[in-house]
Amino acid sequence: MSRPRLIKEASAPLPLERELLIRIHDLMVKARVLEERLIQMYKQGHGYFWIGGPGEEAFNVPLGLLMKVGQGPAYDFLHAHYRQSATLLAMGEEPIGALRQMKNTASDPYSGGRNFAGHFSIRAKNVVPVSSPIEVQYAMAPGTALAQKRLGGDSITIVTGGDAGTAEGDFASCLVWCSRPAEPLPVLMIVTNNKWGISTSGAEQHGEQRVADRGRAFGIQCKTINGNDPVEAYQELKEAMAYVRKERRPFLLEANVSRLYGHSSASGANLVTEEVDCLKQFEARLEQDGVLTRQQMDDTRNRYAEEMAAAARLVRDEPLPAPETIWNHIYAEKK
Amino acid sequence: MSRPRLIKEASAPLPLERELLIRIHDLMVKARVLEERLIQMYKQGHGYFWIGGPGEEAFNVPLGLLMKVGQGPAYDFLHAHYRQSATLLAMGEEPIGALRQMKNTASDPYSGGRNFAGHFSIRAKNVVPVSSPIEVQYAMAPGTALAQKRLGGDSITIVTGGDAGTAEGDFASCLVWCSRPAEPLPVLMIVTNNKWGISTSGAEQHGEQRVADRGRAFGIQCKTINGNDPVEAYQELKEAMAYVRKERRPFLLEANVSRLYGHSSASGANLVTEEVDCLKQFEARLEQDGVLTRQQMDDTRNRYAEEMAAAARLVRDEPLPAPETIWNHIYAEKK
Amino acid sequence: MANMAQAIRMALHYAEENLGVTDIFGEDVGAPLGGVFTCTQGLKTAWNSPLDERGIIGMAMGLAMAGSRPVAEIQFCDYVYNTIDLLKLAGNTCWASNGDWNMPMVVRTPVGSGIRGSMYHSHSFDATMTHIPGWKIVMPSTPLDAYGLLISACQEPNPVMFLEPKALLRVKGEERIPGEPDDDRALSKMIDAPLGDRSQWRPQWPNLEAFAVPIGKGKIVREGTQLTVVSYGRTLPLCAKAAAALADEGISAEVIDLRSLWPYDWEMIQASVQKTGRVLYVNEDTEVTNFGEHLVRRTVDELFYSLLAPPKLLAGKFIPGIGLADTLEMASVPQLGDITEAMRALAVQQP
Amino acid sequence: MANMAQAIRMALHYAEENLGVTDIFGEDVGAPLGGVFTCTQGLKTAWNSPLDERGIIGMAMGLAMAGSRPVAEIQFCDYVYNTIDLLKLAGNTCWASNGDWNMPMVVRTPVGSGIRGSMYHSHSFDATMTHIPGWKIVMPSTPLDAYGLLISACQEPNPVMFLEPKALLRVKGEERIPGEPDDDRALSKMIDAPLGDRSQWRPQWPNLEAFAVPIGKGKIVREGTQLTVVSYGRTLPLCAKAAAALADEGISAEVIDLRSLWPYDWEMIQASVQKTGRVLYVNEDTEVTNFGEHLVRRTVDELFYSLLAPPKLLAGKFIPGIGLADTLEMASVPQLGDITEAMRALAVQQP
Ligand SMILES: Cc1ncc(C[n+]2csc(CCOP(=O)(O)OP(=O)(O)O)c2C)c(N)n1
Ligand SMILES: Cc1ncc(C[n+]2csc(CCOP(=O)(O)OP(=O)(O)O)c2C)c(N)n1
Ligand SMILES: [Mg+2]
Ligand SMILES: [Mg+2]
Repeated sequence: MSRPRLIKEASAPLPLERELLIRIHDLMVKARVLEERLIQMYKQGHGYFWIGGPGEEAFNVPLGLLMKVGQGPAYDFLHAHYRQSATLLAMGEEPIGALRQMKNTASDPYSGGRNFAGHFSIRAKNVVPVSSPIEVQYAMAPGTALAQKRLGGDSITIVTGGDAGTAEGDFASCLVWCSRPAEPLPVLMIVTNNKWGISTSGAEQHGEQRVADRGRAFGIQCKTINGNDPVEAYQELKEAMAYVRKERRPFLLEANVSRLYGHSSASGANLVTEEVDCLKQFEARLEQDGVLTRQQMDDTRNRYAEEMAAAARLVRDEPLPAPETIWNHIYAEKK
Repeated sequence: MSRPRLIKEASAPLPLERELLIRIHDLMVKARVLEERLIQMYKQGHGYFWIGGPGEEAFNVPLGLLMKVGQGPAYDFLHAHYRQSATLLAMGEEPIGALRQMKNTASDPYSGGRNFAGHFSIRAKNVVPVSSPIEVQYAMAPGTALAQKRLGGDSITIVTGGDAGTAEGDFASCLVWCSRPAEPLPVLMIVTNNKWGISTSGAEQHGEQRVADRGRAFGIQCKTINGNDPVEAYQELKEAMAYVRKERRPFLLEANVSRLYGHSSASGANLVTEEVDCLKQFEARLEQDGVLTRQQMDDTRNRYAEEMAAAARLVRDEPLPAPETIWNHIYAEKK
Repeated sequence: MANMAQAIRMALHYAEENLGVTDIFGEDVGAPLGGVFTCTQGLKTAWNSPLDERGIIGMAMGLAMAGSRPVAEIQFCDYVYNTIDLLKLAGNTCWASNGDWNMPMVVRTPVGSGIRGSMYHSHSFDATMTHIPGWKIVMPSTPLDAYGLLISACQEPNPVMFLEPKALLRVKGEERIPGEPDDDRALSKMIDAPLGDRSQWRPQWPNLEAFAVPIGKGKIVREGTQLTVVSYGRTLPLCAKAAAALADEGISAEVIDLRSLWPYDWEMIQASVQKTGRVLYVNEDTEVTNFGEHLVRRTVDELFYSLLAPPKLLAGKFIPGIGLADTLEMASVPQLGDITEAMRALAVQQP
Repeated sequence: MANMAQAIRMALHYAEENLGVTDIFGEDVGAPLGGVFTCTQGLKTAWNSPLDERGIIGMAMGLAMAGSRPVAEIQFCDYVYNTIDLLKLAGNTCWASNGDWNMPMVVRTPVGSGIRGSMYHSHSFDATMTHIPGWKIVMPSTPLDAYGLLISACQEPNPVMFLEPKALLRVKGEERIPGEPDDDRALSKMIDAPLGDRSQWRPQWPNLEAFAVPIGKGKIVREGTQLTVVSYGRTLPLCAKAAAALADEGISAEVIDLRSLWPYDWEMIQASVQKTGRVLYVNEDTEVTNFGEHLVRRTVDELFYSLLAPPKLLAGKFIPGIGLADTLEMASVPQLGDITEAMRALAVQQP
């Protein structure tokens, strides 16, 4: 069991290379601006429903940066939930796809206008379709991991979900299936703990001090980290991934994160001011350490805001899928 | 966390009162003879399927003896699986009912000839119907416990199942629901670990050192005991029950037991000689301690063997349920 | 008049006060939210559960067996499908125990399309549910029926599945619920939770009266002579609307709101079909192994020689989901135009 | 000839060797048992899973998405009902991703009555399964069809549900599986695991040949002119037997083995019903919201004016389970006598 590392004082210099810090910041801003644009689209009637990941960028960006992106079992698989836009951007995805899904246009690259915002699916990048039912991704993750283990190599399966969802049996199934003595599996199980499930506080429902402790009985390495700090997230993810890649065994990582715009558009999608804003906090530190100036960071934000606005205008006039397309892709054709 | 008690040396005197030891022995013999009779009925074609609990008597008898038997939430509830005959006898059930269920006669008091052997159901004693699907009882147990907690008093809910079944999500659901900070529940969760699920050894499938450890993350008291020793079982059950009765909180108890006739008639129902026979072991100790003589114990066994044989003869000629009774009891009538 | 969500809330309040309901629970059912559709706001026995549908159904079963009276909620029926084994168990416990045990529990869950809910907030559940023996199954299409059926459900000694057509939850009724105030806004002030902080809020319940719609009884919502339309839930008001429009074309359709799916009012259907000789069943579940097909089968089984035309089913397309885009949802489940057309075609069909 | 369990085993062996099947797994599927019905004995990619049906289906889905070819087993279909959401997900993944992903996985599970399996080893699964879009569903009634359909299933890019009528698993076939030895006992010696210690045992596989029964094609097992009987699984041989008996009474029945439930061979049914004017559908799932009702509905939808009598369904009684006692099982699902009677009644029915 690796001992908890001492959290660096805010005054200590940032331990990642400058270029990486800037890259992380850039992606965090990009993801935040994307989510804000999606919320705006919803509020302006250009989409029926919003759900997404503002508040999780500090964790999700490093995750995407550290993944081995490609198609098939030689690359990492991502079984994500619906707050993962920052990871997708860090994996190289263009934001306009998310806007198209929000507007349910025929051009939506993830579902052709069929599924909700944030429900990514990219076979070419091993992003398994995000589906709305909570926690089912934990039941499937051992399958992609088994194929990876068989192949050899160092690719891994990453599965993410929220804290409330760990009450579903599938979370436990994943623990069991990943730690079978006959065949331990290279799965990085992630729980992004924002302390809420819609309106229900985890404090009433969960007797666990830390969700991550649930791995211990199975001999699974586990850790709880501050997911609001991108530096800690990067380092811890890197270490956990290295372990899974090398040992071909599971790791359970819990990241404490914020839910900055509430659960979804169903709960209003308004900014929650009581929660830690990871981006604000990170920017303060970047400025303090002289990595970036306020001006530079503002420029970045403005540039993305303009880009997203332009993209949203483009998407606005794109056609919806035609009614008869409901009959397409019920089955795959033999190749 | 209570510290593991030192297991008494076999040479130390038995720490329970003589009368209780004799009562436990009597019930263990009775249960064993019942199961042997059921197996014989199966082999002679007087039943389609046998499954039951020979090898678990040392644990199951004390469990039944310690229960608060009666109807409704003021009494203990038992959500059992299919190896619990010894518990039922210890709760005061007559063995002929089990024979009737084996022979699926109309007179079967547990299901009217509808369900398999070992599938008890007695509303008057809070024995919830045993159903074949593994582990569902763990999903229901929190419900009876909540009603009991509301009522006040010291009644508790007991739920039992096998080791392999803990891989089902319902086992985890029970841990979650019993340990909710908003409403912890008086549930004694029991796992009888015989190290097998049909033909599959737990060693390949379960990464847990002890199943009981799964309670720890939830702050649930937990312990693993030797279920082959009726004295240890009695004492540990008593302690665990006292905790649940008083604290109104869950306890997870794992008992290591034997599977003396294999999984069921589907695997032959033949005596397995490699496993510890709790009854033999206990008898040796009773004899050594001068609690009972070999002769006395043989007499007990012979008496029960005759009783069961007589009961089996009686049951043999009882009628099957009439075809049209399939329409009975689809619904309960309003009272 | 109250909308259906308010009617459900009032029925649950009535049941808490008068019928021994002890637990109203599910995900986000308790304070502060009171249900994603507001159906459980302000109820004294409402509480929030873990995010675990199997746990929810299991909890209800345990409570029912211990003599409590639970009303459990599955937030959307789209999320009930990992509990089918438990629902089957709840439905067979009385039978399996040869009548020894029973399961007085109610499960409520919103069903159907109509809110652009995409693949996982648009499911229907009537087909899957009607295949599970041992349950009673109801699905109101008006607030008053919702009120009366839920009160009946809370008096049942058997498990009852209460399906809430989500497209109708916010539609106001045309009939008064016994006890509700005259003024809608007054009612809202009394029982709707305020926006913002609700920690101090308590509802003021009107003086509600007993009113039970018996399970198993349909309702003729429009009389007619030339064809019979049988529906329930979201599509029922569309059928009524279509019938009204067709009356102008001189087509006289009788419209039956089935309300109870199991047991259902066969006598009512039978009498109507014997009169009209033509019957259209309408629902929005996918059309293969659909409950409407059961009704068609029974119709040809028992009324074949009374039929003037083949009995028809109009249901959801057999595709894997309802897509988010408006175009997709509209094409996937029956809309007003589809129903009108199907009725017209049936009315005029000649061999 | 091989029985159905052996045929399945041989098809799986063929698929491991030739079709890229990588994982055959489930509870007790690997050594030493090789499946509770022996269907997976001696297979090189067979392995034992934890006791967790959701994990089994999830594992299959993950493997399929990663380019492996899994064949998962649910030990009895009675235990599949906590995975319906996952089956739905497997069936909608291609559609939800607009064709980006597909799910080449096979799930095998024994179904139906016939072994005095009581409440939880007697379930049918055809009604529930045919309501789930995106799957192909097959159910053989002979060893050769089991062999050929399983080979087709292992070549499918889509999820396939392979239903095994457990009453027929030990029945020997009347047709030779391409490659199986002439002598049954020789076959048994080669591929059946010995009793007792099996740790050293290895099967000797015959030189099996490719043989695929296309999914979606039925089979006329007996030609006839006066009525059509459509069935599958356990009840199919009973239908054939009944038809043979009725032939002596001068009643000529055509018997169709549907084999594939989805997609199914409507052309074959249609042609037969147009010829006979009478049709009886037989299966043993409970009869409310039953797949046979879909077939009845389609029949009246498309063939109403060709019918000489109402189309009939003979299915399992709508009760919560199949009871253990012989009397109960016999009364709950169609037996030979019931089928013969239903056929006779339909053949002679006049308005
Ligand atoms: C199986 C299932 N049940 C219920 C829902 C409705 N639902 C959507 S999100 C959510 C809360 C999820 O909370 P958590 O797992 O903590 O993730 P978070 O949204 O907080 O990131 C619920 C109950 C669902 N989508 N799936
Ligand atoms: C949900 C479910 N899946 C599969 C089965 C088939 N089955 C019956 S008993 C059993 C093994 C149970 O093992 P365990 O939980 O260890 O209990 P034991 O029989 O060893 O006491 C299995 C797989 C079942 N009854 N229910
Ligand atoms: Mg959360
Ligand atoms: Mg076991």
